[in-house]
Amino acid sequence: MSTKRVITYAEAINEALREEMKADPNVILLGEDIGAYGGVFKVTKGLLDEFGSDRVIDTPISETGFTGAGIGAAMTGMKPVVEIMWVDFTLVAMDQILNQAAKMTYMSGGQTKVPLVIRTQGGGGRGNAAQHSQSLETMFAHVPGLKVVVPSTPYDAKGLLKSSIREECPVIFIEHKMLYNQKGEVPSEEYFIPLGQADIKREGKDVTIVSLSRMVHFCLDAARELQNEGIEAEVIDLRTLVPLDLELVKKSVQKTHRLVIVHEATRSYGWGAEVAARIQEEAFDELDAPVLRVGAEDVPIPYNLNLEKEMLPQVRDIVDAARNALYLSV
Amino acid sequence: MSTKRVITYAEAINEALREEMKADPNVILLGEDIGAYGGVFKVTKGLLDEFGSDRVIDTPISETGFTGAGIGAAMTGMKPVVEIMWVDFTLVAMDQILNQAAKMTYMSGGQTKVPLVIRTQGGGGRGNAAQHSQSLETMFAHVPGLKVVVPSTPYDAKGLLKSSIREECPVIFIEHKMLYNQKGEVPSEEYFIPLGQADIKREGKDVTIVSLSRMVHFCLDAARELQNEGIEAEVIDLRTLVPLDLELVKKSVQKTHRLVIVHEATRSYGWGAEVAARIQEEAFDELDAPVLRVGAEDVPIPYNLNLEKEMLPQVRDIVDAARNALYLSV
Amino acid sequence: MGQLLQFFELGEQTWHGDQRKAEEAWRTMNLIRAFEEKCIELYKQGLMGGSLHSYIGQEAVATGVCMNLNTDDYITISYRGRGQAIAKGADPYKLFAEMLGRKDGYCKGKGGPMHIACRELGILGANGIVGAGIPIAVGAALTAKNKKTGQIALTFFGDGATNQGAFHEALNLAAVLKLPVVFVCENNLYAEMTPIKHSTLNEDLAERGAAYRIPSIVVDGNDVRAVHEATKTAVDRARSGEGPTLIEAKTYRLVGHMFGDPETYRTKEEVAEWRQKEPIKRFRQVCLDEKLLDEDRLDEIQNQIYKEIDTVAKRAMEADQPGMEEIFTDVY
Amino acid sequence: MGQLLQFFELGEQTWHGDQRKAEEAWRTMNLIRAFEEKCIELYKQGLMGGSLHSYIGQEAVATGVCMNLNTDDYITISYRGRGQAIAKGADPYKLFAEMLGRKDGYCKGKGGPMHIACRELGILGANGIVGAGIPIAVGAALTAKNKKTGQIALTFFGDGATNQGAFHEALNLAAVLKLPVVFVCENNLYAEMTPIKHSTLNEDLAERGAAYRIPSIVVDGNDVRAVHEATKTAVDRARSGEGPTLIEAKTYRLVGHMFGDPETYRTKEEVAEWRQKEPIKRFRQVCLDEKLLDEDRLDEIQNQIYKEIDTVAKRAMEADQPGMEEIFTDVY
Ligand SMILES: Cc1ncc(C[n+]2csc(CCOP(=O)(O)OP(=O)(O)O)c2C)c(N)n1
Ligand SMILES: Cc1ncc(C[n+]2csc(CCOP(=O)(O)OP(=O)(O)O)c2C)c(N)n1
Ligand SMILES: [Mg+2]
Ligand SMILES: [Mg+2]
Repeated sequence: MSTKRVITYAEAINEALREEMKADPNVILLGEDIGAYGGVFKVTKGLLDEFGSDRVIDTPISETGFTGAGIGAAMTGMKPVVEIMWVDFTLVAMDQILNQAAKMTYMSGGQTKVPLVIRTQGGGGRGNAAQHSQSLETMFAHVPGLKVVVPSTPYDAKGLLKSSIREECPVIFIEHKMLYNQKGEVPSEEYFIPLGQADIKREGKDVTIVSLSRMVHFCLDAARELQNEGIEAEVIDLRTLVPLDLELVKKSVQKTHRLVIVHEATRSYGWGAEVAARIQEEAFDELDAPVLRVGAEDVPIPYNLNLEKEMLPQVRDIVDAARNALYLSV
Repeated sequence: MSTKRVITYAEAINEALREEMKADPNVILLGEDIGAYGGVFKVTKGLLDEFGSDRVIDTPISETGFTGAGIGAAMTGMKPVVEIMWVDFTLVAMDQILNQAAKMTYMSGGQTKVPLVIRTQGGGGRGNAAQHSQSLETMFAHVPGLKVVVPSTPYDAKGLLKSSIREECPVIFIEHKMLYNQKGEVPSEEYFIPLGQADIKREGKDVTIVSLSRMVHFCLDAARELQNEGIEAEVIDLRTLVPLDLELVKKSVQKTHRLVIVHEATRSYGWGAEVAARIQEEAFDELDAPVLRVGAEDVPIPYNLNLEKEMLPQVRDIVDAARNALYLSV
Repeated sequence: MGQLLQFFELGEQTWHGDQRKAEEAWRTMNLIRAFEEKCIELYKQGLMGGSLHSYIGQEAVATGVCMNLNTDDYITISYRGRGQAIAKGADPYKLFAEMLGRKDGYCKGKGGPMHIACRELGILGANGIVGAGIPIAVGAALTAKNKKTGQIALTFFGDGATNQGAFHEALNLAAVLKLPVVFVCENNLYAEMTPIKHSTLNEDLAERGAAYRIPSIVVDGNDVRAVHEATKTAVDRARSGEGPTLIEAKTYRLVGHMFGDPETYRTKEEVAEWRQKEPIKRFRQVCLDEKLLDEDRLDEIQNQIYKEIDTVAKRAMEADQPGMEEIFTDVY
Repeated sequence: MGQLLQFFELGEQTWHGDQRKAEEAWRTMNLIRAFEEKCIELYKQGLMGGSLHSYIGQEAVATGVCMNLNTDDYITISYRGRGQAIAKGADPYKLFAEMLGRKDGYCKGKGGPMHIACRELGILGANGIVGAGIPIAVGAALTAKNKKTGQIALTFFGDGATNQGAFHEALNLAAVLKLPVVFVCENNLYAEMTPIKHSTLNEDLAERGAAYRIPSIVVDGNDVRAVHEATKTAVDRARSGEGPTLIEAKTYRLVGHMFGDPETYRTKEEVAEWRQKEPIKRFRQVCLDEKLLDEDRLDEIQNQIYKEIDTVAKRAMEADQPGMEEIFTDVY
């Protein structure tokens, strides 16, 4: 990075939108309260004033309607960025996302491209309870035809969103509600981060920890604790689930021979299972210990903040898992 | 089984519905074309005549509406069995299934039970293309609060459906379109199969093959081919994904030391990953080879029958995987 | 379709001399207001998680509607649902405890502000998903019809919810099956920060009920008597097997969509104007004008409620947290 | 809402002396019929996968509607969508090839009967999910409005689709954004095996358009001229920036919902009655009565079409299967 400049994750996303809207008049925004109000998380602040109501469109509360409209607009020459306010609400629009957007190009034999980005946010941590705290990225990753981006820092969020908007296929871009105010360095020069490149957020040689979104920060905290015990953890941020950069994970495992996967999604049938399955499939002989997973407990998310905290992965759980992977008693 | 009686999978399901409706006046059916017409797959044949239109309710094409109504009815004393004609259409009702049915008991602190069964059918094999051939069981398994049943034979279908209707929680019961006409022995005596018990469909000592639904039959065919080569495969039918009977799989792996998982769902981020991850986590030292997975290619399902066949798992793929797991050249 | 749409007008004799009703309404509206004000205090103190969606200004709707309901009638509500829960008879202590995530809460602290439920009172549950409670209420009505219990189901939702597919599907289903359900749309003019007039062309949302051939009534939602009477027709229709009714209660929320909302989307003048028409102030005047309750009685009840709410909230603040084992209960 | 609902009546002068129009309509309707009949033949021979949903009986709708559209106007259609595709100008060879899953098909054999699409003709795609194509068309209209291209979007769907949430959300969105889109509801009286009158109380589904304050027109869907004229108004409105219109075309499918449907849900008499009113027979009479086309010309065109369809189908049957590598293309 050539310029030291510190902005928040929300600001970084806002910048990405602004830059892409400037660069391409076909980029339009659709969503609830994104116009004059600037979005409930302030991500679209100022964009209505700058680009007008033809390009920043406040919609009725009808996620199926406006996601579908986003798909239709994308098929005919626009590049819509649709905001679904919480990832939990994608469930009211799931047919449009999984049966329409994801399959349109294939079903048409490649005639139709759907350059659509669905921005949404997920995750727990503030007592929003069962219907406003989920981490649903695995569902989108399981259905072929979508790319799935889940950024952890302002830098990544900006660079990945700009790339997402330039993709020719539908992209699900899942932000994390607890990261919006998090700050980080973002250069003022334009840059892009291609989808499908994981990032080593910390180097280490003893154990590999793979994660994404908010959990990356928990993993980094865990790595610092582990360092105090003389354990050097390598922290890899997948950044995108589709495409999945398994190569980087494999390379790291070839060095550390131990792997811990951490996600905020429900543990069972979550994406961590896929990474574990792939690594043991493709690097079986490299593993000195089973691949371990840290995920949310298999229950809906409780409102009570203590309960919520306990059921979501915490730094302590990651440290314990890493120690387990090293066969150290916990 | 005390009585030799052979009926189809569709008939077995029909019997389960009839018996449970007789046993409990609170059992009602909701769905499209299930009444006079008897359902597009003939599963509800004769039930309208027997139980009347108060209990067999033809609905408008509105899966969100009638699934939601099923939930409300379940919460207030009925035991609705809702038919969503194709599993692909659950996507238009996903909020009701995953945000409402699955979470209601938890959110209410246990005050409300939702004894609802959602019957649906999935899978490919007859050229129904991308929006009518999916295997979406993993999505339901990933969200806590639902039980997920995916039967492979008339016997299992009947016994599992009867148990599902007697559960106090929402159950997703996914039939397979290619199995409806498949015949099997079903006793005339009443019986139940509890959820959460996998079933060894064939014993063997050399390699464990885990599957469910239609793929179980493919696995059995593969086992027969393997037998010709002197390989004895053990075929386990999970029958339910939630609860997951991992113990039986582990026990088998302790014997065979090799595991192949087979599903018709898209390979990536499918349920096979969970089973693989769990087994390597919990039985790492038992494994003499990586756990291998056979699943559909990571693409939408093409219409052309040759292409569809090639992209879905076939007996040959299972045989190859088993040989691979035994380090035999394919 | 014309006859299906009705604009409710208050008869001159409504509640004439009915002190019992007046006292009940006054009590409930004040209880809701006091509860909601206290919640804001608690929220400001950082004692709650999530977001807080206040019902202040809409008290006449919950009150007028629920005065028609029996304890065993079913309701579904939304994240903005404590008002209706109180009107349905919920215990403020258990409500506060739930707001604070405590063990004594209706949902043991696991549901929270957006998911209030109370089985014994027929409160099937509040919903965080806009519109999602509507089909659920239709299902409860199906049970009532099927079991011939004489119960009815009633669902509260906002103006914005009428734009959701779930609304459409639920209303049509109820119409076709002729179910004993009442749809109460609380039109407070805004869906979050978006004026409803920007997201539909309908002047009256009741038109949307009529579109399914459901009799639909527009009523002044800040007049508790009008709400009560209009809903009575609907509840009677439902109970006597004549099918669903939609009520559009025109009202206004006097505070932000949620705590912290800067309310940049509306003018101070607009809010001030609605403050003049706010339901508690208005009903006080009605009580005085119609000699239903005198100044002293009104104040006495009000003061007593505020005191009670204070006490109850304090008690809830001291209630236990749920045990960690609760994470794993109530999943299936 | 009254003025929003209109029952279209054919003017006496409609198409008077316009042989060109008559020939176009006759040609298109017959092409659709011949194509659909041939598909049934092919399906019976086991040459297709999946299910076959025939358009026989509804030809006047696709034909009359699409006569108003330009090549670059957008349409979305359903699994019952070959009729509309043909009316929009699709090449029967490429259609047959797609039905048969061949490489030369519009979608290289990967889409099949339920997913016909043709980019150059603005056919955005057929949909297997009831109602799902409606919001997609609204999005295409958004593009047209945004880019000020003068294009419009039009979507075909069935009576049953009006019960889906997607219908509701899409219509409201189009109304609010005043988009250049035309909603064509082909009311063939049945949704699969369920009579539409069992699943909604509306006598005219056009009421449902009016509910969003969208001008809505009921038209005789078996009269190609009426459909053409009624749609013209709608297309003109859209093109001139006046916003959406809904057309309810009352029609009837003369065959089962899909091939193999035993049609137990309707009487032979009902079908026979509608056979009398079927669009091709009716239009032949109109042509003769109004001296638009004579017997010879009508027969000549018809025979030529049937011959052409025969040839084209044969050619499609000989077309190559797509290569296995096609499994992995066009995913992203
Ligand atoms: C499906 C869905 N979309 C969006 C939201 C976010 N959201 C929460 S409240 C709200 C506004 C609802 O407005 P209205 O129905 O008028 O109810 P009010 O808040 O005014 O009581 C929105 C958009 C949601 N909870 N669910
Ligand atoms: C969401 C959804 N639910 C159910 C179906 C199954 N289905 C296919 S066609 C059909 C009937 C549709 O009726 P209508 O809209 O009147 O169209 P028509 O078939 O008469 O042209 C149904 C229920 C589906 N494809 N999608
Ligand atoms: Mg509102
Ligand atoms: Mg129809």
